[in-house]
Amino acid sequence: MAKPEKQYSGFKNFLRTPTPTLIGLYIVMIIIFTIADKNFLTVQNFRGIFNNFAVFGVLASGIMVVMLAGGFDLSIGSISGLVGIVSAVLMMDKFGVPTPLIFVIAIVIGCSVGLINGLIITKIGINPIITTLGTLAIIRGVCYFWANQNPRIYNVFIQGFGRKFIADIVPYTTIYIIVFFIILALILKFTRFGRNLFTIGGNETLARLAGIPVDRIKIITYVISGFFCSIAGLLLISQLGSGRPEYGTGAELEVLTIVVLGGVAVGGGKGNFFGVFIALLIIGSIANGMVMLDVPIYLRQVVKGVLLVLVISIDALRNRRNLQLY
Amino acid sequence: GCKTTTTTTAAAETTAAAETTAAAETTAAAAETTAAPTETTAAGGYPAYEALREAAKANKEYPGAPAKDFSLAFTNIMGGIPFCESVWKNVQDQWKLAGGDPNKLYYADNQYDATIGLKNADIMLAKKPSVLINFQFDSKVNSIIGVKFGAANIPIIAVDVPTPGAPFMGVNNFKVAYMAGTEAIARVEAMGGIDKIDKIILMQMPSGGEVTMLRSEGFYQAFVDKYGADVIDPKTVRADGGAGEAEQANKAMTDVLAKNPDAKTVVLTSINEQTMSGVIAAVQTAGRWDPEKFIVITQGCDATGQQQLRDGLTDASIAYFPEKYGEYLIPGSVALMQGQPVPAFMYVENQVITKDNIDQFYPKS
Amino acid sequence: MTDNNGIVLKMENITKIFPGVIALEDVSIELYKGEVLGILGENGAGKSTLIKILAGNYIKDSGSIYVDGQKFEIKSPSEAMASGIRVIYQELNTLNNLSVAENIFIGEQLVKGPFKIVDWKAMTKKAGEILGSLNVALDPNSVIGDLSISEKQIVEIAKAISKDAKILVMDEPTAALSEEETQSLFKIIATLKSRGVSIIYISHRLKEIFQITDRVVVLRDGKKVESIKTKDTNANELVTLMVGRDIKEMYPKREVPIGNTVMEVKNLTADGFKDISFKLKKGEILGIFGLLGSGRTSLVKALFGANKVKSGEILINGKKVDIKSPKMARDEKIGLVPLDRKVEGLALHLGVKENITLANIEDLGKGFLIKKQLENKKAQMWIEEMGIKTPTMDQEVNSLSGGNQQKVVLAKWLESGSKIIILNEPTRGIDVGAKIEIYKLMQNLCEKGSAVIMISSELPEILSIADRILVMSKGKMTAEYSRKEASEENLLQSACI
Amino acid sequence: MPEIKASSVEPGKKAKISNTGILFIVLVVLFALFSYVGRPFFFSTLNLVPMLNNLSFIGIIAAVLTMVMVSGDIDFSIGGNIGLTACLVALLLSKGLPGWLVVIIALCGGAIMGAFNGFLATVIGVNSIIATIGTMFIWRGIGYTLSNGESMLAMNPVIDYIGRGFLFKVIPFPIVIFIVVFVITYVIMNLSKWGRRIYAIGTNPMASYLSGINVKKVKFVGFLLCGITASLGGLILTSLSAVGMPQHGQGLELVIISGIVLGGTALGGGKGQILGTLAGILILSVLYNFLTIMNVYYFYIQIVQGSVLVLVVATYEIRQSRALKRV
Ligand SMILES: Nc1ncnc2c1ncn2[C@@H]1O[C@H](COP(=O)(O)OP(=O)(O)OP(=O)(O)O)[C@@H](O)[C@H]1O
Ligand SMILES: Nc1ncnc2c1ncn2[C@@H]1O[C@H](COP(=O)(O)OP(=O)(O)OP(=O)(O)O)[C@@H](O)[C@H]1O
Ligand SMILES: [Mg+2]
Ligand SMILES: [Mg+2]
Repeated sequence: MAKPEKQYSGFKNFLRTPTPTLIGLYIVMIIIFTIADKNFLTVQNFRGIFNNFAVFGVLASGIMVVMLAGGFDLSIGSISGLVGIVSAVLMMDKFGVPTPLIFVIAIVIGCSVGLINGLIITKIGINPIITTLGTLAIIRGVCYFWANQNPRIYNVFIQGFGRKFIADIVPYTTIYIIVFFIILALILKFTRFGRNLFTIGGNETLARLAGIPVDRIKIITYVISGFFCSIAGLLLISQLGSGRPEYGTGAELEVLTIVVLGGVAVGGGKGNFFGVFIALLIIGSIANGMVMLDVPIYLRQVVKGVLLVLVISIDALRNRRNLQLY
Repeated sequence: GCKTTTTTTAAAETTAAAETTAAAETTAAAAETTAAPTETTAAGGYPAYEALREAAKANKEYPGAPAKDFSLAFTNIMGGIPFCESVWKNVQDQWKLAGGDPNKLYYADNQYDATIGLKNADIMLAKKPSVLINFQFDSKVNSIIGVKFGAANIPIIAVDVPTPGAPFMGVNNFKVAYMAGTEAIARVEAMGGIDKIDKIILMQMPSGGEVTMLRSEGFYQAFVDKYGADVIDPKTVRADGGAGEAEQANKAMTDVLAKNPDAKTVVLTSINEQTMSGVIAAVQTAGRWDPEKFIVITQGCDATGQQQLRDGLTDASIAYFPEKYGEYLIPGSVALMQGQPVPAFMYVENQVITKDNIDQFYPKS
Repeated sequence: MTDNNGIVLKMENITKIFPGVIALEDVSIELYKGEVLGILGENGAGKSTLIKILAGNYIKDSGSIYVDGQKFEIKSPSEAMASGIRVIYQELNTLNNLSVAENIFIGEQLVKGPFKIVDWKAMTKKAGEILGSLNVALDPNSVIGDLSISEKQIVEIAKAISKDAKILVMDEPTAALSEEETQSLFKIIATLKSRGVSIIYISHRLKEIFQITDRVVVLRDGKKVESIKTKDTNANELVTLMVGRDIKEMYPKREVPIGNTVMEVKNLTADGFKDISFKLKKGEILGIFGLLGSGRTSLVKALFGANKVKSGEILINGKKVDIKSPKMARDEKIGLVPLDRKVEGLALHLGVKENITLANIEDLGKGFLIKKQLENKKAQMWIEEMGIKTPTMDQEVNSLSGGNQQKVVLAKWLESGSKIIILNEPTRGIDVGAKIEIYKLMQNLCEKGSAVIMISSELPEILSIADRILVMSKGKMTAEYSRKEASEENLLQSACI
Repeated sequence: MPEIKASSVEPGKKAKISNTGILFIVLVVLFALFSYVGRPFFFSTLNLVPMLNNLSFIGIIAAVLTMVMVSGDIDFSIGGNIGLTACLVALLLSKGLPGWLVVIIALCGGAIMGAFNGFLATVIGVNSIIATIGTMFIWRGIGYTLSNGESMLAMNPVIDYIGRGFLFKVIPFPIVIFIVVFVITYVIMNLSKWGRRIYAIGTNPMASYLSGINVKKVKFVGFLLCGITASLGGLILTSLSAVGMPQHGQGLELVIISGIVLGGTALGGGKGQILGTLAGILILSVLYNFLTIMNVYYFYIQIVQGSVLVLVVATYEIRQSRALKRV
């Protein structure tokens, strides 16, 4: 066999992803914020940053799986809101549901809604953005059935679930995110299911022709997303100490921003968890950095937007060579 | 104090004039009336209204079912929030007591959104109610609503946020915030004076518009009046707590705490109880929660606020008594329906609620 | 069951109707164990439809399918695959973001251990072996997106033979392959055959049909016209069967008077090629020959403004031009019939009409608006002139057969009034009838004063149609032959320098 | 040689009754139903005219955004644009600038915002979803900064006329703008050469580029127009409310996109009809209006609107797959 002309390595392929740009940018951000305020580069601050993006990180895990397979899920914020309010209500004295059962119910709710999304998308064949735009509204509406309840969280376990630290340094939530990301990354790399996601996202027709059970896998991705919404919902009520029907509102846009920034292709078939993690750090640090820099409240949105546009523009320019002609 | 009188007939005229000047003036008035009486309207001058108020306060059927042949529209500032739900519930109850037909009580939810507020006002106008109770977050947007209803000769009662040319019911945001500030100052003094305080953190809601901003700026003003701006300004931190919900406030507080690692004694206020619940959770998570060193004063004292007080998380809350709003709004509306004058300002009696007196105002069920 | 005379597959009375088209009508075929069955037919004859039904990709309207004598309702591709049917589709089916190895094992990644962990090492190794057996130098780790169309085709073949199949279907597998690669494939086919695999082989290249098939089924307009042993027939007979009439000449060449130079290229350099110079004259068909990756596509894209020129110049009618975009190329009356018509040539979900007028929207009316009658008239004219088979001019191009799609692309450039037409492998995947039509069209153009550049890998075609042939190798021009001087030997020799 | 028929059917439409047709039937049915159930309030000029007024600024943006979406892009920054425009208008008026000049400046501002989006999406080559999410923050943030978070009265004869004036003393001016914009976009998309390019690009940008269409230019102009229209929408909203405030337009992007999608526009580009968009936003608006008249709580309205979105689009899909099954 002749020697191939082009040799490939994983590292070369890594260099083509937006991740290096993101890492570079994050380093610049760290330098600027650290110069601006000595309190930026501290354990205390990073604990906070990590806890602050915990919910987004968990939701990102799910939406990423969905997006890799070419899907989309705008209902994540609503699903986590629903899980949160229902779990919080069930924890009230008048119901007194035991903690393990709360987890079970939360997960069942999240996964069921995910399943419904998946069924509508695959069996009826509605575009996922539209489906979940619809369910986003529907589920949020349902959350308000409990608007008059006013559950506060006294359950010590649930309280600790999203708030505690290991050795007063590492937030539990960070462990969750890292564990989720690693498990998912392994699943993506080392299972047929994971590889099939890339195939489906890359070219659905091809996947069908290759005999991959496309519909079933797609449904599973929405269930997975629903599962992570459950965790996120529990994290929300844990971190906020109460349940409210509006929790998680607008999360979809934030999470979408994060995963796309992290290099997940909107059409599917492309993305890695490392990039998403860096994107989480970047988005998580922008708000924090602006507090550190004492940017006036009204200007913060501008700075956030400018940073976002900057990051993606740099990445686009860096990949100029791969840029399409049109 | 300022006691402008407005009658139904005058209402139409003033609203017509509102287009040009009234709008700007009334917002200014909102700030001016800081000095307005703490107690509600003085008796006399509004016999019809006063008589109806008696029945309302007693929670009894109004004599002669005066609302029987009328219709009433109510637009809520943000449905789903405990505060607003309480207002709405009391309006419904009182409407029934006044003999009103529940089918003629029109409801719409303004969703804290001026665009929706306008849309709802138009829909309400199409239903030609006898009176509109307008609860919408931006006083300037209210001026155009006032003009439209004025043109249709439908009187308005504004709730919490002024509607130019219309009688006002509710709280004076600036005043209440100032009260909260005064309440905080008392605790600051008890701790040994302002020098002992590291930071004064205002969890704000920029997207709620200027009236909402008064809820923290009034608080700030009380501190400035007491200690002077040069002492207060360096201690003051303004944070964007998002849309009046716990989530964003929680994140913002986490960042503020990290920025100020040495702040141990802290004065906290926020625009509503939900926001504060997120703020407190952030302090707890950061491991910096110390009820002795955190002076937490909130505003509203809705169900969430009551629970926070009972749990010892907050030190005091300025009660707005949303569950009593209907006791003013319905007598006011009915008086207007009857062509009787109502006071220009129907302030609720704000009350400082602490752990000590909470059971007196909100008996445990 | 083997008591049916070694018949592995039987498709009986298959009918399939698309809106406005009867793609298959009552077609029956049989496939024997260890046989290579060729399916021949003009574009749109229904070949791909037949095998898509076999593959579970389309559901037949009526008829029955028997595998090993058992009646088999194929409802999905996975069912077909489970019963040992594997297909190389006419359309490329590779995933650009993934590696070669992964593409080969799509849906059937090699796994190990009780947890079915994907075994990357084994996949890379096995992929290397398969590619080796095809005699190609491709790194299994390379990303498909970086490969050329022919390399992708090889990956497709590797994919199909990666797992043992009972029935292997190949729909024009060699359309994008070089001669050498084609021969490697044939060796593989022979091996598979000796192992008892049955193969259905679809191609428009009669030479290949004669080289490897045992039997040929000819389809015409969705009907089976003949099933015949390969050794009992000849090219003329097959062509006549396919077209339904006698074909006198495969490569009709007319002498057209050659005029002035219309395009002159001087020392052109860009990504993919270096220092190319040539002249193109009015009335001339200039062929460009070269092996895979020799830089032909890069060159024509640069001429067309779709690739950035680094140095050198282009003169049109003696005037220096700076073509920075396809739009400018079009305005210089240059048209390009691209290599991959579905990606680069057609808006697949628009109608035939819209595609025909795509490059000349400006001329659809005087001002801002489109004049509908004018557009209909134009579309009608080209559909008739080019013989495009379509139920209506509003039919989505997507549903046309490959040859008809190619005609639409050509019609697009003729409609825009191109005087210099560049065709990149214009007859790839096109049947004899349509090929001849395209050759004729090219010469009609020349007669009307146009000039044509034609890239082709098919030696007989380029030798008989081109007036002059440039040969490229490794991005450089290595030879130029007139029609008389050129021969298979010297072309290949110059291409391998 | 089969007979070639020229049918009058537009590209992308194959069924006998188009989806847009169905949508209009749904609209008429709903309208009749609501007029009956919501009597006497729903079917009255007092209700319907203000409804259309309040719809006007959403409608014109939806029409132009449909063009952008058919070409395969999206613009999330429209709401931010509205907020910024509203603040700009109020600020300039407070500085005593004449109304006509303020209108011109506001529209130029919209053009700049649109051009910037277009620049990011075409010249830099950034995915338009994320680019415009970024600029959405920027525009709104600038609005907040300009106004210092305060709402400002914006009254001036010219500005008043845009949202509250009447043409020929009877036709509300926003409705005039609404109709004009829809007619123009309809002509562009269905009858013009430009529209053909938009559909071609949405269907296959590469093939369009290689057919000599200036893809970047067409896309850029789409964003530009979208920016201008959004600021025109901002002007109308400012006039309707007599107030310029940075919150104006918050969350409108999802409302508008829902309407467009309900109207049958595909998110990947290449498919969509201006009339469908018209029907889509009318349906959402009529639903809201009716349900509010019926005193329905907002969260129920949300549930209904979400369900309608899913149901209607499900109908499209089922119709299409039926058409395929017949294949
Ligand atoms: N999905 C489809 N929808 C509608 N018509 C179709 C579809 N697929 C194929 N057809 C039509 O069916 C007929 C047969 O097409 P098919 O692709 O089977 O031809 P083919 O023999 O493979 O041609 P080629 O040699 O060009 O590949 C053609 O007229 C084609 O237009
Ligand atoms: N933009 C580019 N940058 C760098 N190298 C390129 C570029 N485009 C092409 N090449 C390389 O230049 C060589 C010539 O490619 P080209 O596609 O022109 O060959 P070709 O002979 O036309 O191929 P085909 O037979 O498929 O038509 C290839 O090795 C290719 O990888
Ligand atoms: Mg305390
Ligand atoms: Mg075919």
